[in-house]
Amino acid sequence: MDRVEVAGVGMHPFGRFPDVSLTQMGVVAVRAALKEAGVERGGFQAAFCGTAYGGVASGHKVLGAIGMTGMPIVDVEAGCASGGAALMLAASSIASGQYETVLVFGIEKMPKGMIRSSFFEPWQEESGMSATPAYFALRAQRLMQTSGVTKEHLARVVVKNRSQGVLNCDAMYRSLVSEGEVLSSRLVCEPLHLWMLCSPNEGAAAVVLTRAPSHGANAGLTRESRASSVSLLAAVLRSHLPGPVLGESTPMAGLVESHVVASGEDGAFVNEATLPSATTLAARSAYEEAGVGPEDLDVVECQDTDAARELLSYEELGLCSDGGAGAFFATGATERGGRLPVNMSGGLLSKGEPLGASALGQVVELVRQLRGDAGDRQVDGARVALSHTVGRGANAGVVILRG
Amino acid sequence: MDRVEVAGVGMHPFGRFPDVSLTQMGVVAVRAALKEAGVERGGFQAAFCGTAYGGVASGHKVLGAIGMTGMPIVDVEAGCASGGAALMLAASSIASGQYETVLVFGIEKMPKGMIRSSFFEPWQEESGMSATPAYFALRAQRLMQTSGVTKEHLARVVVKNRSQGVLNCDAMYRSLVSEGEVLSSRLVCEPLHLWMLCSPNEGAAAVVLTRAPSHGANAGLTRESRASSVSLLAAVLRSHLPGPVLGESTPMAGLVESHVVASGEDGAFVNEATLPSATTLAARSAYEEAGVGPEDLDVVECQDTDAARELLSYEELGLCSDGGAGAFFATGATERGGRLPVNMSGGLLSKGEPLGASALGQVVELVRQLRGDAGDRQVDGARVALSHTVGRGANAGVVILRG
Amino acid sequence: MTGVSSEGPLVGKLAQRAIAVTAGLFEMGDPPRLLASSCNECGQPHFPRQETCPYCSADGCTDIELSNNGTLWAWTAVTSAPPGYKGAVPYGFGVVELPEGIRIVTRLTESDPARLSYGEPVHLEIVPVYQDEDGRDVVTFAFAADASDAPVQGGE
Amino acid sequence: MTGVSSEGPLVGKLAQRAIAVTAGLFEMGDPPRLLASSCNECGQPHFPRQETCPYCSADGCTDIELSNNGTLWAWTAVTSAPPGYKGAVPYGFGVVELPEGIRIVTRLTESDPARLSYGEPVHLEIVPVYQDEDGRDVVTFAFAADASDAPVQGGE
Ligand SMILES: [Zn+2]
Ligand SMILES: [Zn+2]
Repeated sequence: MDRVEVAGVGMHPFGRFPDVSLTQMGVVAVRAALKEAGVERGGFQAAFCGTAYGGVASGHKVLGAIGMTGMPIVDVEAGCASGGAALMLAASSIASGQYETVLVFGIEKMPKGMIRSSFFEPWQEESGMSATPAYFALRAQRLMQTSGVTKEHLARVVVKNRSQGVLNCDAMYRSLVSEGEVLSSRLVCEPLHLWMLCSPNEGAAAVVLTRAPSHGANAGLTRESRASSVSLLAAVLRSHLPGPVLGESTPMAGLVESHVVASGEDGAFVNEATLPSATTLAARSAYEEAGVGPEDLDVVECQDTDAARELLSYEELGLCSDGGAGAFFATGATERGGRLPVNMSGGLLSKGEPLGASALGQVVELVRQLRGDAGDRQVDGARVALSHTVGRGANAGVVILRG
Repeated sequence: MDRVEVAGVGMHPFGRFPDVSLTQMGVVAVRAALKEAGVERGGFQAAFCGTAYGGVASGHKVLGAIGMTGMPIVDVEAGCASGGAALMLAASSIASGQYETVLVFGIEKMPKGMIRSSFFEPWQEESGMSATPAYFALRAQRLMQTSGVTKEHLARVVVKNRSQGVLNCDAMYRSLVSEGEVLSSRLVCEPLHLWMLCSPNEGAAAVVLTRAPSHGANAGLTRESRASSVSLLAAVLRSHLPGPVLGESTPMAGLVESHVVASGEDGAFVNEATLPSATTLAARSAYEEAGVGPEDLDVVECQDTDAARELLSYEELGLCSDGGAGAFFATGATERGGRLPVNMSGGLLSKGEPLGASALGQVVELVRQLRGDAGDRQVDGARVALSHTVGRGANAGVVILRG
Repeated sequence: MTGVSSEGPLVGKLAQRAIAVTAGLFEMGDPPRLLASSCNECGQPHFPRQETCPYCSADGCTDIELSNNGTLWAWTAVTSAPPGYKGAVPYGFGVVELPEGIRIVTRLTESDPARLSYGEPVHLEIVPVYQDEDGRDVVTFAFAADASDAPVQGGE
Repeated sequence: MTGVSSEGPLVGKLAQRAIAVTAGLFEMGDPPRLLASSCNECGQPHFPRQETCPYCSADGCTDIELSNNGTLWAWTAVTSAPPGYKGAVPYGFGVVELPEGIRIVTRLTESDPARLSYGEPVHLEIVPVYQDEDGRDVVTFAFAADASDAPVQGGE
């Protein structure tokens, strides 16, 4: 497999832009990434566009507006991991030798408020079972029961991420919040208050991937010759295994661990108590592909759809032990200046979540961190970075980058 | 590159099924294809689901219902070519050695009547510029001006395809129509009458692709050992080039051939008069990849969104000369028993068009033809087959199969 | 089934004019029943019913009726109406564990999370969600705490 | 601009209470104008305006106004209202070729295809499509045949 390199990244800020069309946002991000990569028209052989609600031919509209069509253009949907799915497809098409350079972008223009997910059946909506935050809340409550997480921890995740959002001009929320303010924001679904939930919003992000110039076994070591080079070591997408009742797959029922067993990835039966989540499946595979482990990571962007989701991701990604999320967070390890800073972009809690763009927005942040270009948000000496998105499906995308 | 084989195909009939959910239709097609392929849970490493309007996590719902999740599941949108895009991604992931066996399926549940395409801006809708059949009509009118096509030819395309639909239990319309009946059906947009337009509808189709058992240079010749083996020689997706005003990319304006030049696929300028359509780009690439030409084809399924679109496809796919569609059709070459039968499944004019499923529906038909399993529709001795879909974007997918 | 939730039990009060939010999910009898199946191959129960096992992919499942009594495993309350929902807020929402070894995502009749606790015994009820155009109660399934016989109007 | 279409020209009749279907597409003056740009790099005209050239991808375009007179290149009529359309049917629809070397997808004021012919001279008009809630005419651009001064009510 050939080595894949990030040649350029670009963003349209995440936020609300009533006068900017979805296509226009995409154009801004795509042109920025292409410019940074030094790639012109005809310089990429395929394009993947992540979007959940963009509609038919979303990617074509963006590339059509700038006269850059002709190659395969595929719109990719994998819920909140759409951008991760697009990146996975792009990366493997380069690694396998099919293409030299591929454009990946994500775009979204979500309405304000609770997402009316096309995932639910009408009767589920009528029964009040389509309240997405309620599922988040149940997961948060379970995490509080099993992992020593408190409501104060949840509030402090928000404080941590929002304090970084202040430093990110691509973020939607750029003001500091206190623990008390978070806890006194409107209760949405116990234990989640409004500010513990990210806002669906609008934005775009783009990444140009290219085959690394040299193909030798030590190609990964030629970095010295290209100061700003960032390698994509792994881009993995996984779905959930049947069994659990909570998690982003949102079934109506699930099995009890003690009762029986569920099905493993290879079709074999394993005990549900040890059944890995979609995130864990993706992370394990990504670590293996990249040849690194959680202990090698310097900076992480993970899915903070809600504050508890960030803490759960710590466990699922192996950043801490199972059941250890609360204690791990309490050490301050994931704070700015901690051992493994998480969501230094401000996270989705600061940036908001334009579904199709959010995963690539993480990658943009991490590439800037690995290049030392993250300005006030810079994590000193960051060398290895991980991006994680997970969403409805379930879909989980994990990307590992090395500067 | 490894050789890719079709291990199994399955369908849910195309039609209108108010009591069957999108997910249920997908389950029927997927299970049929897996059964035919002898592939069980854990037996495929990735799944691609083509759908245009299915909504978030459409593919996951299908695989979740039958407990077959865990692998990457990607929903793919490329308008009417969504299934072609999904097949392209699946085929290249096998050819490149990434996966051994991949499930591809397409599902759709379209409402009756004119599609409210998310492609158009509100002002275009308000201005009356979102009437999809009107664009088809303009293209038909141009074809009548340039390619010797008459309204009678258009009617006879419908007669040809509907006469095959009678023989296909997966088709929606299964009654014979006469030329006179077609011409006296309601005028939608001159020159297109109602029966010359396919109906958006519902359905699902699935294909299991797998790496061919032997990897030698002559692997394609080991067919004797597997009587029902069908090889996928090429699955290509392309988008449009900037320039023309008509075509599935649906711009608001385009350039005049005589005036200037437009941009080629590689970024170079070429004269618009010779500017290939998305279909032509895909076909050329597919022929090259497959090592066959139009003269080698025995049976074709092509996009007959409207009757003129089928005739235009003849030219774009190189089945006849540019400008020769009318004369070629008049020879009867594409009729049952002709030199190159087209749309022996009944085409979309008989089956209807469930966007995400239509391309794979074509592949299902062609695989049956190549296996000699097409029953009353069988084209004797069919060895090489081509499937073609094209739609909004523009996206064009061309698949070449060998029995 | 003697529990009386704060939303009120359905039986004898609404049954005549009640319609289920969808068919095939539950029976409105006395006692009401959730309609589930059990896989002939792996033996796992699943809800709602379907022909193929969502855990092992086998065809062939036997219809079963789930126990009406279980324990509370997770809970919250929804405080503002989600899209497409026509009933009142707040309402309880959670996961109930049944002796068959299955956990069910469900409405809860108790909408104050502070009044519920982990492992608490709960039972099935059919509850009205909203009235349709013809004035009929559209009903769905919910679980109620066994102990909440005489609920206090807590917090309101 | 002396042509009078069957839908009637806008100028002097509706302009006071007319609003454009969207901004930036055309000017409602006398004569009206389509707002286009020309690429500073490749010289190609494009419509509607945008900052990046849709043909060669270059940044930097100059605003131009397209000629109001062209020839008919393709035409049809829409006989039933497409989704989101609030105006009357049938209405003409087609492609007009302008001397700048550009072809425009456009409404046509003539809704009987039989009364039009290839290469026929046409000119730009601004036409009402529907009335908004405040009773104002919502207008868009259309092309009318130069020769159709006194249209017969053909075929109706
Ligand atoms: Zn089973
Ligand atoms: Zn230009």
